[in-house]
Amino acid sequence: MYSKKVMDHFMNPRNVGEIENADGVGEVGNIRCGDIMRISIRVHDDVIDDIKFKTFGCGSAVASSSIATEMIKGKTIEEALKLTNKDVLDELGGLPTIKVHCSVLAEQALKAAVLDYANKHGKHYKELEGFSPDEDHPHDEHELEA
Amino acid sequence: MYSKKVMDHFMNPRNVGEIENADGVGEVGNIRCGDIMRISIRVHDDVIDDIKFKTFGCGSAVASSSIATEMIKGKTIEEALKLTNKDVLDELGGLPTIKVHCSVLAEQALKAAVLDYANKHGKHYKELEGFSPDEDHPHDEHELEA
Amino acid sequence: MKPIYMDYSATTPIKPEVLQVMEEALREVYGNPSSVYELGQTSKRRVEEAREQLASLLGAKSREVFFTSSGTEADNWAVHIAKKTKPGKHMITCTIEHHAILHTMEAAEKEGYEVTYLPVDKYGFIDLEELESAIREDTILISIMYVNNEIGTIMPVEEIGAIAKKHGVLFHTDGVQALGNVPLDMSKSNIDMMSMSAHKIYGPKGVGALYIRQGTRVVPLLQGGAQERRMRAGTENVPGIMAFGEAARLSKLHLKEHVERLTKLRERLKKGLMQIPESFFNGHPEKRHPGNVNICFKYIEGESMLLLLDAIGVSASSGSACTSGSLDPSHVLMGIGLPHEIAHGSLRLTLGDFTTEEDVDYVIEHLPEIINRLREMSPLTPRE
Amino acid sequence: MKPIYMDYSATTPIKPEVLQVMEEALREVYGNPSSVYELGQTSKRRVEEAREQLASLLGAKSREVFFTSSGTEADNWAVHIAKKTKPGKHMITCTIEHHAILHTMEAAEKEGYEVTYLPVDKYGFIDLEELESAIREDTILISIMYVNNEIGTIMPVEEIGAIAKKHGVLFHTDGVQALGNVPLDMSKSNIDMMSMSAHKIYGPKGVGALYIRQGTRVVPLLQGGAQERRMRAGTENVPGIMAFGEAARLSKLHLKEHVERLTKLRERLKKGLMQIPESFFNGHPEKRHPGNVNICFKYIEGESMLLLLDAIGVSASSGSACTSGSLDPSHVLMGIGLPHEIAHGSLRLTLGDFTTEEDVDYVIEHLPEIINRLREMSPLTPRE
Ligand SMILES: Cc1ncc(COP(=O)(O)O)c(C=O)c1O
Ligand SMILES: Cc1ncc(COP(=O)(O)O)c(C=O)c1O
Repeated sequence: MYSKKVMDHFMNPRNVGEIENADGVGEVGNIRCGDIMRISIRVHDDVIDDIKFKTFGCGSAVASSSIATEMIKGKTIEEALKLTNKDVLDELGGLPTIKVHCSVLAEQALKAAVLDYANKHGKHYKELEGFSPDEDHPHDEHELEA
Repeated sequence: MYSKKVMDHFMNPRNVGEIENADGVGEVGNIRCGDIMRISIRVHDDVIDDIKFKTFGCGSAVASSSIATEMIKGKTIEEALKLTNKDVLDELGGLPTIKVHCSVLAEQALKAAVLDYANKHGKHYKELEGFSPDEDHPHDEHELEA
Repeated sequence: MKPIYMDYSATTPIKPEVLQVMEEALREVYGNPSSVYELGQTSKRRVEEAREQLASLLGAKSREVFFTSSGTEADNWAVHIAKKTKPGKHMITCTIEHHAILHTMEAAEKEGYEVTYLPVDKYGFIDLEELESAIREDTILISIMYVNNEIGTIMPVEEIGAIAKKHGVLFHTDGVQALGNVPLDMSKSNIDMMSMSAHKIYGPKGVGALYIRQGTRVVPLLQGGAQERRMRAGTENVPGIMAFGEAARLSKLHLKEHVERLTKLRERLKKGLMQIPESFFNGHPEKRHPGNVNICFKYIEGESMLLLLDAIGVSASSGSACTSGSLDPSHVLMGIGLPHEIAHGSLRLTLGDFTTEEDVDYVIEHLPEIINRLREMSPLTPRE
Repeated sequence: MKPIYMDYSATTPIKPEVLQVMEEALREVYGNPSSVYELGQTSKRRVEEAREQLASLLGAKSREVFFTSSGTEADNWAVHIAKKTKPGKHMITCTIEHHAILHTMEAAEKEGYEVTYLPVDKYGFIDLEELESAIREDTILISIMYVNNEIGTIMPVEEIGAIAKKHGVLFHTDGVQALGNVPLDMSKSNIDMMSMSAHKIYGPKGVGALYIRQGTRVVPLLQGGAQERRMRAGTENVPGIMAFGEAARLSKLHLKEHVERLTKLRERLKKGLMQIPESFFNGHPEKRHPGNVNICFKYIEGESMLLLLDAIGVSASSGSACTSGSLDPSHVLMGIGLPHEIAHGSLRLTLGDFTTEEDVDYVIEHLPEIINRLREMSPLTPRE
């Protein structure tokens, strides 16, 4: 089902936990769908110098959070906001179609954490315009054209 | 599919052929259904002292004709007219349900031969009242109650 | 690492005796049962012997057993029979049926049928009074499963059948999980039709059967050749059917012992796992599949649990095998009233004839670490 | 007495390579492909490999191949897809289709569909102009078989498909007898859907497939679990599917040689048997299944011939395997215009990869005695 890379991040997730007195915390997902991700960041001179995650979810949710935090750690906020779910997918070596939304969740959890940081610190990032962490995201479609 | 007895009569049919100048000949069945039986008899003092058959048809049609001729040979006409398809079936040790009509055909071929004999010789048998060798006989039904 | 298979309700390995029958058949019994020659007639006889073996496990007549390709096909067929032979547009089922019934019912709704989905209580039981009052003039079918595949609950099918009979309504039960796990005697039963599947009783995949009580009107779902007394077309899967027959024979032989042994193992496993804090046992404590343990662990998600279990050699399931590929929480766990956050954390361990006490103890020993690890990673776990 | 199997169109023995794949799978690949753990995922991968193997024989994409339980199910499903995805109430087929299509069409008629059964000429070909003028505004499906199972005629399916395409009508072909006997390249074809069956290409019984061209709307016939991309429910027959894959692989590997070898044997057999007086060769001389010889012998009936052939070790058929259990003359032979008395005397000998020249010569040597014997017993044979 999952690639070696996904399984590695699931079995040995990087950056699990919660930052005490984090500069920004974002939580996305919803319990109906069975995935919740919380990312906390510490920001120093516009650089995300620490990032941790907690995830309730399937293997690919855990792996997506893990790899996203690894990709972001040490990056500037500007750089971090460029991260898309596509980058997460690529870095993981792909996910099964029905699990692609997990990578979306990782992107969004990060954005939610940055938004929280921005709100708390009076910053504004144009990449976050229109972003709302509470939006629901459609799951896989069930119709088929062969 | 067939019992040993049926196969024996099919593989080694008794009384195959046609009696020259027979006293009575009956032919029943129709080509649509794929069975035609012709039975010819020689009658002497009300006794069927010779009987032969020719059959176009499946294994059970041949076996039914064969065993019927064997059962009848040497019997009086009265006795012969008592032969039912049930007797043929019993003697054969049964036939598959969809083949039961073959035994009916054997009964009828015999009756048709006797009728021919009766007509030609001015005889009357009350067992033959209402008998018509050209009637069509229903095959197996295809509806099912489990 | 010894592999420990605990997903017998998803599918079973094939028993050696069954395998032998099947392998011999694959090599030698290759004639088409519709053929006139001996090779074909041998196949036909073998199919009929298998039918007798399955009928004997059921306490039914051979002519009441029709082979299909799966439990799913049997379920679809049963609904089709009701639709085509009964006048009326209403059917009754319950919310925790297998998808083979639920999705078939939904397809019927699109065609204009009305379907009542009876709710179930926390054990998974329907309310018999509610059932009776749901019956209408135009009700053509009641379909309630015998044993639930996720939570293992054994439904009161005889009582349900009695109500159906009283009102002259056809009663079908999905018996896929019941066969081989519950003593059956169709000769004394109120069941009109029952679905079965070989691969749940140590037989091969791709063979099932529908029991249809004598006197019930039957129409085919699959149209074509004259197989199965013209009621189920398609060249018979002779080796599969023979293997199903052998599996049924073995099941009949060992049923009592099988149930007793599994029940003991199940209770041992349950006791061990219920030591884990914030765990919830699902289904009825006694009226359940002898090998089924279904527990929800709070704050964690099922698939992660399965992956970590797999990593230590344990094959298990979260919800049904069919649902665990999806993201939705199991409709069965939702049906018995669990909230989402608990339903997502379900683990189904189903034991079978090759399960040992050591297997059970291994899981009891190692599951707590897995639960802890996932709870530590979960944003839902309350902080101390 | 060496058994001589000459009924490959009814079903084939399994090839040793296929058997090996299947036996290994039955022992080891028992996981449910829907399961998360490795054992299940292995099964899933094996199913996908088999899909690729079959797709490769077809010149199709893997995603265009859906496994079923039989050719019959594939036929039923194709008609169902047309009914459920296309607006309109008219379908076109021909009089000499397999019952899996004919009876499905008849069932559709009962539901209110109108069906045009195109007649065929003496070879079994439909008239393409007649086909085109039968197409109506509300025609939803044209279903014309690829290779006839009784008389072996290969239909001009690409021309038929072109006409269907021109009018925007879905085109299905029953390819059960074509698979492995005719070179196929779906990537360049006008076929929208094609039915197949494993047990006709040295694979096991109980597995089939439906090819569905990408872009075609699909709905399931069997409702239930999410298998086959939600389009065909029921736990996958993993060993059967793997064996089908292997059979497809072998078929692709040997197709050219298979066709050439069988064609030679067929011509030898035909030449030998046509020496018998009052014999009529059925079907087209060249555009036919490489292993199919179908001859009618006047004045005699098919089943008797089969029984006498069986007695000398030869397995053969009279009409299709499905019809030979019945009493009706084959609808195919009637369809090509034979009168009853000739149609009843048909013999179908179908050769395959285990048939030898000696087998063929044995039949050529012994059939005349059998024909003579039956003709002597027949009341229809003209007296000298
Ligand atoms: C042309 C044709 N279509 C359909 C079928 C049905 O295939 P199956 O027996 O796999 O259902 C057959 C064989 O019996 C056939 O020859
Ligand atoms: C209760 C129940 N019904 C139906 C089915 C479907 O059976 P099959 O996979 O043989 O189609 C299953 C198993 O998957 C089941 O557990």
